[in-house]
Amino acid sequence: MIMSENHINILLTEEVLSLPNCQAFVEEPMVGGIVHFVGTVRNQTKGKTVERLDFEAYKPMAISEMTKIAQQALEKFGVTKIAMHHRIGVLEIGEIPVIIAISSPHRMAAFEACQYCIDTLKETVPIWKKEIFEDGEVWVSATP
Amino acid sequence: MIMSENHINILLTEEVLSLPNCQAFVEEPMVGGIVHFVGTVRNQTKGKTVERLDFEAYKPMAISEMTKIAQQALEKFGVTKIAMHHRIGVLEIGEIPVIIAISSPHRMAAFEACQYCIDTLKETVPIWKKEIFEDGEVWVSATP
Amino acid sequence: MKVKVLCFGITRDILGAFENTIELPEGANVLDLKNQLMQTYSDFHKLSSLQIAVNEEYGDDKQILTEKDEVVLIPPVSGG
Amino acid sequence: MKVKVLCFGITRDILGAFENTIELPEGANVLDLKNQLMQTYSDFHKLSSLQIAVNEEYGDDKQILTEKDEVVLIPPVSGG
Repeated sequence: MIMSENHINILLTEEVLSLPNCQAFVEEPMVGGIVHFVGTVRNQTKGKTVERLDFEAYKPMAISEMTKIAQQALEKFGVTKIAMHHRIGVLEIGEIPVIIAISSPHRMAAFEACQYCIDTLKETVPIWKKEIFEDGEVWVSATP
Repeated sequence: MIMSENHINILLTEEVLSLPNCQAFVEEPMVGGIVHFVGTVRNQTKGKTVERLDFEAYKPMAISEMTKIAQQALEKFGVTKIAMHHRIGVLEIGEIPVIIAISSPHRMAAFEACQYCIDTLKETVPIWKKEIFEDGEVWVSATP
Repeated sequence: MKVKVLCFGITRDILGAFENTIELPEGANVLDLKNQLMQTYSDFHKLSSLQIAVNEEYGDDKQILTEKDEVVLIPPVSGG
Repeated sequence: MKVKVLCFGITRDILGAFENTIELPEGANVLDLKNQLMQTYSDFHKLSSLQIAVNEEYGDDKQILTEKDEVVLIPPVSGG
């Protein structure tokens, strides 16, 4: 899928993510709708107060899996461009670990593709987060 | 629904819309996901080249109808905050007539509420757009 | 009675002005206004739909109009 | 043969290091590696799932390992 490369922007970084950068990448004159998913660090999980999250990634494979998901979404939903940015390192409450931006001539495809991308990212991309509580820490989803 | 007023931000303006402003309004420590819909002016409709769009609104009623939609979405989907911004006046290709931003503890509700808001806005809010072509202009959807 | 009628979108093109005064029988309702517009301006038959807002709310056909109401013609909307 | 195994997330806590050398019989496959880890470290039984990546792709149980492969333990992911 060499052709799709210009339509996909993948970023895995320790820096703060930029919503305007994602928006700018996916804008195109043929586009009528853009859908963004912005993940934010919640202050609680199952009623317990979270202090912060610590994300790590198996970087080369995380990038290749994110690229695969974006390519699948382009083909499956016929959308125009996809930006998928993920941050790693320690994130405080309210900070943004992930942004997925998708543009499309018609909005329904952009909504569906955006949900597909975030759902699949959470299932297959080798990134892990540790929830840090006042009294300890837990790798999310590691155990049943 | 006095209580919901702090959770809703409605804007109808001739100025350029700001995605960061919408993001900032809906951010909250209890929030885990934010979904934005950003409408953009397409360069074509049914294969015909569009030069620009001209939006007008019955302002007081457009604002009250947008507020109603946001209140319905808060109740129906249990989301946290909603920003709904619409621009009027002449917009060039690629410019942004509408942004709807929705935050929620869980992402599925934010996706559903965002689709509900843009679908309903396009059905009930008294805003009209005229497509301006090289050789004339047409009020969108006015005739079958 | 004389009712002031504001026109947006294509209805302004049909009536030729934003603000119009329409003569209606005392006690006329929204449906009466629609029927009178349809008779006077044949272009109304081309529209996909026509709603009437009374005092910033969508009015149903049976709503009675008065001279003090803000009456607005709402052709098919196309925001977003 | 000696296979270098990289550990992320909870698997690093279980093995105690990011980079580990695991002794496996010549011709061992992904399933053999999983079984040996389960036997050596009982904490692996607590995990919801364990996948093995070989050279940056998810490997299936029958994939044969060699000393040159980059082998990575992938406990349940939780990005986003």
